[in-house]
Amino acid sequence: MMVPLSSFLALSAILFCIGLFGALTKRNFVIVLVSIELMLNAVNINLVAFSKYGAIPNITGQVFGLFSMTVAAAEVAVGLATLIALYRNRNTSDIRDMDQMKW
Amino acid sequence: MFSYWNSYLFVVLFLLLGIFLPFSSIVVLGPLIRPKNPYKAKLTTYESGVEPFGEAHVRYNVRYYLFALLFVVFDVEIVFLYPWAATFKQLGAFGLVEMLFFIFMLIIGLLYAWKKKVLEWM
Amino acid sequence: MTNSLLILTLLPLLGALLILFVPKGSNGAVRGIAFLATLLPLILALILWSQYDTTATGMQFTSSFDWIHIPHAYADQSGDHTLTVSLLMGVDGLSLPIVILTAVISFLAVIASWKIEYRIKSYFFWYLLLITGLFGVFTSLDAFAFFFFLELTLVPVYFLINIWGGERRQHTATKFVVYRAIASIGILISFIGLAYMAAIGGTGEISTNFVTIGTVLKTAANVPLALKYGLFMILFIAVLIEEAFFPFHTWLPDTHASANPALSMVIGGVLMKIGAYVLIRIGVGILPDALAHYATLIAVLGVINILYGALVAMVQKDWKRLVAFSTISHMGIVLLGIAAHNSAGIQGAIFMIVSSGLLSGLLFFVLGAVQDRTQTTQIHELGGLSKSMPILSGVWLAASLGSLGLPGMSGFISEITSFIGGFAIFPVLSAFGTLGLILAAVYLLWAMQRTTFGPSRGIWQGLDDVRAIEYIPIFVFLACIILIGVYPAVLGDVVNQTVQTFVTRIGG
Amino acid sequence: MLHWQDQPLSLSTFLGMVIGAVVVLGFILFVVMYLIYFERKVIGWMQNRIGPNRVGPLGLLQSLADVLKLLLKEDVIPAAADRSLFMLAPIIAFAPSFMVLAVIPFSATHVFTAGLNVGVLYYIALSSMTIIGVVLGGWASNNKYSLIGGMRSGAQMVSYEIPLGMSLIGVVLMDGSLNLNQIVEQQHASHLWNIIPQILGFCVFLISAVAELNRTPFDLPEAESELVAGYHTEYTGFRFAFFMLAEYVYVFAMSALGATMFLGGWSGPFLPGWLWFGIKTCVFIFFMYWIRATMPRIRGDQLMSFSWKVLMPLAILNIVITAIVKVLL
Amino acid sequence: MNQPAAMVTFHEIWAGMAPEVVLTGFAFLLMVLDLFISKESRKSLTWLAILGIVIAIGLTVRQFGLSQPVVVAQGLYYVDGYSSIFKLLFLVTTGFVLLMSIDYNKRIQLHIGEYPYLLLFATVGAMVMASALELITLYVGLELLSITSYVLIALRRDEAKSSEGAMKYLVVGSIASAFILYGMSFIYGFTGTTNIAQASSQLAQMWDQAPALILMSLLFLLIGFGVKVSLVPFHMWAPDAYEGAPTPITAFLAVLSKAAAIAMMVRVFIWGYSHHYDSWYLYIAVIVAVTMIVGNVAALPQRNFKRLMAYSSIAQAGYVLIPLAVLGKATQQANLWQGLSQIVFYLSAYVFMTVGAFTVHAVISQEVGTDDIDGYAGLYKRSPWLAVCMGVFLLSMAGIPITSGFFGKFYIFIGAINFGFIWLAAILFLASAIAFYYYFGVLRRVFVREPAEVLEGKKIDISFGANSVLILCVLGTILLGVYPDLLLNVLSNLHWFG
Repeated sequence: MMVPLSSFLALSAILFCIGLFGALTKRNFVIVLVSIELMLNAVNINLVAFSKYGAIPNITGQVFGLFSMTVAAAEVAVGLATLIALYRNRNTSDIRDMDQMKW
Repeated sequence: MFSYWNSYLFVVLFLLLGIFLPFSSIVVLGPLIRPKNPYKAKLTTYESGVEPFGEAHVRYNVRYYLFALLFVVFDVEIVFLYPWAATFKQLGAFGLVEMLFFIFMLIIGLLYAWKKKVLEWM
Repeated sequence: MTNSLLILTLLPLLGALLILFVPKGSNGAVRGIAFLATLLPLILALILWSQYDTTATGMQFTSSFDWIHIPHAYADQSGDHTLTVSLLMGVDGLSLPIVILTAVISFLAVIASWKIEYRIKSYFFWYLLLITGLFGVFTSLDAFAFFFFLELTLVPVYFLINIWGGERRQHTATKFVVYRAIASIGILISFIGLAYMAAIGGTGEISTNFVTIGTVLKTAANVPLALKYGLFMILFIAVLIEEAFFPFHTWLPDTHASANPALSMVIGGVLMKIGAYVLIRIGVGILPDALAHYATLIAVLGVINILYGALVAMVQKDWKRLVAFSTISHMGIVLLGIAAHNSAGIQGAIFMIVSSGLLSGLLFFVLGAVQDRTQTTQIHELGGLSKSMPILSGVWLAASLGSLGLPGMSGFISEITSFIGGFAIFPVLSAFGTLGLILAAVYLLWAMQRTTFGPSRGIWQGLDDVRAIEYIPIFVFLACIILIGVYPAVLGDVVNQTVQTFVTRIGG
Repeated sequence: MLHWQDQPLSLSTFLGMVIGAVVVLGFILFVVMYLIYFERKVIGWMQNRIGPNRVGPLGLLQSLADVLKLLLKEDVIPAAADRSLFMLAPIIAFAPSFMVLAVIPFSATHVFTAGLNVGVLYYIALSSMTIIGVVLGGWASNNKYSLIGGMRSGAQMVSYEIPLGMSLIGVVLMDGSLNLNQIVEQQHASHLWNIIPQILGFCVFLISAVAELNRTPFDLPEAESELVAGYHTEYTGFRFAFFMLAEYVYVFAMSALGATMFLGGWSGPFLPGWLWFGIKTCVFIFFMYWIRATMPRIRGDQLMSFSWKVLMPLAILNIVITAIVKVLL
Repeated sequence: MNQPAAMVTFHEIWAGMAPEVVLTGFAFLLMVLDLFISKESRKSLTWLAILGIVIAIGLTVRQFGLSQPVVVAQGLYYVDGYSSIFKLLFLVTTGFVLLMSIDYNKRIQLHIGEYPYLLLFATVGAMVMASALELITLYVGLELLSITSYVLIALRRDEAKSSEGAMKYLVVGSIASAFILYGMSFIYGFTGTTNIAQASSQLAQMWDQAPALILMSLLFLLIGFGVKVSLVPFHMWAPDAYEGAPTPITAFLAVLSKAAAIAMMVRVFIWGYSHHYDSWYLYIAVIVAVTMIVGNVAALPQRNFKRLMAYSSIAQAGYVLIPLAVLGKATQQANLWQGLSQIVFYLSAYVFMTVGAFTVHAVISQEVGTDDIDGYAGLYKRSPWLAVCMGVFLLSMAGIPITSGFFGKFYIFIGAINFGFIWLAAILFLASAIAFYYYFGVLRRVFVREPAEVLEGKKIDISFGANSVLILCVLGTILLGVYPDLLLNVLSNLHWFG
């Protein structure tokens, strides 16, 4: 019952790419945040997979994953708070409307 | 060692069953035995007997967001407390002091939300 | 006398700082400070001249301060070297005449700007800063210090043009800065290259000291020639820009057209001579083999400049632009002299630098005086000025004659020496070059004829002639020009020994 | 075959697992039916009524009849609803509620239990996922009542999740493990149920659990009188049934968790483990019925601030005290 | 399999992390105080924060002379000369930002309670970034800085631009974090450790077996760091974030978060990957070259001072990272010290000139009510002192002698030449030449133009805080320019990596 490391890495890479794609192309801000979250979780898969099947398996990867989860949560919290502030000023969460500043 | 894999396999079975049951009964079994007669009036949104008006996705109170934010922050802190609690015996007094610092910061966070009147529900 | 060059350089800076503390409104004090801050260096420079040992070779009046220690500047197998940049100053037969020229012109330009009222404090602040930079450039023997002072001249000129200039001043100021900035990139690159060449050719120590680099490269055989050629080419292009040589000359006429007369004196008289100075100091003094390699190219460019400057000057409508192009033509002669890299050529080049500085200084002074009275320097608007201001017109004529190389004036001796040097190496090219002298006579005399003589225009009646204070510059300029013209040894003695050193360096 | 826990994986062990899982599923469906029946009965008795008594003897088949009725009802999806999310929401709500049962140690033999090392974390994590189903259901209905009901449920569940999770940390500290089996075994070995040293944590747990389940007195999200029915206003037929099912599975699961964490799970004298476990779970369940029958609904602002301002500090206090005592002892 | 948890003692923590501990303590103190004191007395919180900074500076200086690096928790945290000098830069910057905001906050209603302690937290994050060897610690430090920055940018809640800038930075910054994490996860996976110092040798071995994988991890890190340092083509957030933020925070972003990201980037790349320097330095060199050119060219059409400075600071980041690229051809240990000296020297110059320029801007933009560079018209007439300050700072950025910017560029320049990177050196100067154009554009407004009629004769009052920042910055800019030995001596005696 062994799943090879490479499949975890592939899964993580796919998730990362999906997340990146979403973060760069989606218009709704909340979806962008979700996409970013997806990228970070892809990394977590990587970390946990390495922690079990890496060159030198040890627990550090899982600890790392825990930290990255926490930090991601904080990031999303700030993101949502900013979104609320923005929504109050602008009445939109569409990223295309954020064009007050252009050069 | 076997127990480790078996346990997770068991969990996966639960997941499959958990999805299978509603899926089979709603999507597969349901249409065979229940009537289906939709018409326009039936499909209108329920609004206590009057015609629905306005946008249903109303702007709800911003407090919901605030509580969601608070939840995210504090729930994640709990994630750190669990491993600490599980290995508390090995960590000893140093672990205690470290975690007291952590909890102290948690309390400051709570105090902050309290003082800034985030915890009041209007 | 040890620190006199440093004092000379820092005196204007001191003046500039003092001006900052003068209370608003006391214009007299500001003028006084500026006067003293340029007069004292002039006196000091003259003392140095009298003390200069014309028989000795090498640098004189040297002084040195360790300034910056750059750790690990150069580390390889031979070790970890700290680069020490020092404020090394000294003069030889090449730089002393130019330092004196700078002192003279800067002093006279203060007098020329006596009547400036608008934001006088700032004006003299920037002006004195500029003079410090110029003194620093000609006295520094350290590449870093040289570059430091070179860059220091950039900002003051920008503001002097931009605030006190004439038409299209913003455009001109920006153009000036951009051209000079690009030129300084080239100079910096070549300097750093020189510093590392010193390391390659010598003991592994890098050095920014011109003298050390020169000594090392003289004997070093292991410096690749291609490197020398490449560096020289970069330096040469930078010099072309710096000195407003064709095809990089366009900033100069614009600058003169926009700048106020006093600034024009400094730019035309001193600032644009930096390029020629660098070319002699580095090209002839340190990289003679590269210079020899490119001599033909340089000579061709020199002749092109002589002819181009003269031809374009012929079609100018504005006296200022005319003088600017005539200066370009003069500097072409300098280039030809340098390209010849023989005793006469280099001596002629140095003479030409000084002479052209004095002549264009005087011309711009006169133009300033005229503009002050008539509000224009357009040739076709002027006319018959000799009626209303005979003395000024006379001086003007004298300056023009000097400029076209009338015997007895400094222009003649300079040109003739340069061309003697040129004919020895590039007879055909030099022959073409002499055409420029004829053209110079044509455009200068023609322009003079149209402005000073001919029918007098009514509006120019009643303009006053030379004012009391204007006699000082006129007298000084003419005295210098004629002194060099009739007794060239006064300059030649100083220059001679250094030129001999250069020539032996080339030969050896 | 049924003891698949420590066997190498083979077809027979796998079959054992499948059987175990299906048994749990059948069991829980049966339990839920009678949870509903007893709720009505118990509250009926408490309020001096009879409760359901028509279908079958003593009305025992009443719930079955209700289920059949729901199965035969037409499945209406409002035209304005977000179709796919509307259909997905009940599944999202139900699946985790069933999944949490995987780690509950029903008896000492662990036939039906996955011995996850992170059991407590697993439970907490999975149970939060139901919130998503609830909020989604409210949102997808495109109905004002549903939306507000869904949001309220979300806010409430989210708020009480924190003290709930924190109250369990005390137990984890006591037993030094996140594995529910080991937690029970520890209690069994030390002959001390966690409810005694962890009485503060237990109180917090109990209150949060009731609130987490959206039950009276914390049933604001479904307040019929204010919000029609909350997030499931627009749901009919079996989709509605699965929301209900999820709710009652949670009632059972939460009670089972409480029994495991605080009351020693299957451990107890004389009687077999599964019976002890059943009794303890029933005590919890009965407590909830009891509260429902006696307590009035509290106000919205009280609801929220109670969680953050009272339960949360108490839970933190409990952790600190437990940790300090653990070190000192 | 499970190594025992690294035990740390409190003594060790205090010995290594005293400044961070003190700052964190002050931050929490401020946080609690802010909740309980009245609105009027909140101004004193800023002073308290400055006190904290001063104490932390003292503690950092105490660590300075150590020839042996202090290692906390078996390499988790590493206090050496390199980190100390960067920490000093961060602390000085934060001190300046706090000083200049005292008055700024009075006029523009920021939530000044949060303001000082968020700044302190961000500074702690930056300090951690300079010192951490452990990828997890590094990441936490990075995010501490980033997340507080997002909040600080969005602090003007009623200003749509403010939230918008924060939002953009947040999205791009979070993506960058994900990239950094992804790269880090590979380092961990290949080596089984999250300590860069320990990972390095294993990475070196791995490189020979699977160069593509290691290079990939490096490139992921490069992209992530590129965003944080705002290198082209990852710079798009910077102008918006700079414009949206309150001016002191713009200064903070432009200086501190950039310097911190550079500190982290240089340490990670040199410690983790220097064994195969020659296979990746070109990536850095190209990015740096593009950054210098694009940054300066994009600055040309800007009319908004903050955007102009944003692009200019993008270009400056390019200059600063030249040593990192050219070290690829280094042969000696001393070359490395030189490269680091160059980076630190330029950053020090950058601190003074950029913070100074933003201080002037903070004063002017409040006076004029706009960020447009036309607000500077005739500044010389209105306030010669401010005009001279601005002149010094801008000239320094343009790299004119007697200012620190000149020597900083020169120093980097000789480094590039030293290793034969003539093309990079040429681009450096070409880019500076382009930059002249827009710096002089502002200078022309300051010195040449006439002030707008409404403003003519109106006195500009400069608060005590802003004035002291200006004096210090002008002094710093000129002293480092005229006598760079002041700093060079310190740098040459520094035990960089212990």
